[in-house]
Amino acid sequence: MKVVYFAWLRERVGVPEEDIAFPVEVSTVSDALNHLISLGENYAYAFERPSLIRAALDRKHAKPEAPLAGAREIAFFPPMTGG
Amino acid sequence: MKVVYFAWLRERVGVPEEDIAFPVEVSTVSDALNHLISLGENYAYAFERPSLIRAALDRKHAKPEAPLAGAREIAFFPPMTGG
Amino acid sequence: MSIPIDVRVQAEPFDEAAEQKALVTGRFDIGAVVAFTGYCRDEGGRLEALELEHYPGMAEEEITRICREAAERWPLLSLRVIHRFGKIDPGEGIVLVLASSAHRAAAFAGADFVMDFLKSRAPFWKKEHGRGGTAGDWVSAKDEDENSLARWV
Amino acid sequence: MSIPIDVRVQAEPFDEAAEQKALVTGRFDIGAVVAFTGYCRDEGGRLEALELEHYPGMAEEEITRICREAAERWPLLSLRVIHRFGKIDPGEGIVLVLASSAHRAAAFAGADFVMDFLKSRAPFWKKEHGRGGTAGDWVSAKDEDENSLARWV
Repeated sequence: MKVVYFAWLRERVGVPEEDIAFPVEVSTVSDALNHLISLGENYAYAFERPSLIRAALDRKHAKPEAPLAGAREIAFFPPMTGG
Repeated sequence: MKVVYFAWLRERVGVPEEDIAFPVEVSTVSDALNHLISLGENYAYAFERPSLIRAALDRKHAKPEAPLAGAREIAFFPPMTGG
Repeated sequence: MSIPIDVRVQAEPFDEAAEQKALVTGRFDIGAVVAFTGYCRDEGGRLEALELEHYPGMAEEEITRICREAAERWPLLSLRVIHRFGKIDPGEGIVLVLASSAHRAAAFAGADFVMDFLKSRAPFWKKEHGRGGTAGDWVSAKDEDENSLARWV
Repeated sequence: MSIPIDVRVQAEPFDEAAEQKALVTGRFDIGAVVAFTGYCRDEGGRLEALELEHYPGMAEEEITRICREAAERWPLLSLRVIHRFGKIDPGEGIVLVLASSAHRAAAFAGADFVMDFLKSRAPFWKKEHGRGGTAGDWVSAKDEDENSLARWV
């Protein structure tokens, strides 16, 4: 699955995007986030405050409990500050 | 005292402005309006629905009970429709 | 606090872009500008033009009073209002209100407030000219404009 | 009813005047346009520039969804939004929202609503660049932006 990061989350993870093969038991946005944290210190640092993390599935805002099934791209980013 | 009229009130009275020497007992905006009504049919027609008449004293909105004392110009007009 | 308040009542068309540019050029504290433009509609093809009568002197003074009131209520950085009089064709601008602030909420509220009060308090009157030279009727004031003022008390 | 919704995400500066002209030219049913422009402030001289990162694709789609929602809530005639990304200097425009309607209330509400949701829902992130090349910090989201959304429920 394609995983993309933005803003300080991207800086902390160290790459703007990557392909990750999530284990079969990873079925929700929240599961994906927890799996990423297990991948290394840069991920643990990036996701250290889950309340500040927002996510999107295939370019639509997604809640932590949203299922990954069928999605091709998951994005993680901080609260938005546009406008 | 200078009296000015606007919009359909001006059209009904027949002049845009005039000088009127109000009797001494005319002391408020409401008194002035009633005095004008007594001056002729064009005035009676113009002021036939007092609830639709607005007034200003020296270019400031004035209520019916506002005293004329000290004012140099009184204006009568319909509800405003600018903007 | 006193902010720049610029009020003009004129027969000529106005240039929204030039007015907004004049408002913001050289200022780096303005974060938000709300520009309201009121246009002359043709009412489904029925109207040839609007004619606006105004009370010279009082029109400028009353709009300025409304702007001062807005500046007291919200942290605005500047206000600019242009209101036209005379004959105005469908598609042409009638009124322009510009409100600037550091943040968007005050700019929206300031422009909205000024337009609401301007509609019911500024001495302008609209007469309709129908297609084919039919005699014009004076536009009646709308209850909803008066009711709209109740939002601000 | 489907209305024209035009959303653009671009690095280039925008021209408010040209955008508003494009919105109203040839239309005689539009009585009101509210134009919101968000500018880059220098924060009292502290800022050299803002840098805006965005999520390509989702940015346009999310703003379009917000516009469609606004068009369902109010009798709007058209909506146009331009949001810039990349480096933006103090005094330059960051975002432009144009809402048109027959009457002013819908135009104000539509532009206000779109800006509110855009602030908290459109995938853009601001980084500050300080004077003298100091390393930039990411701007934190404001609670007041989230709270502002509560006005619309």
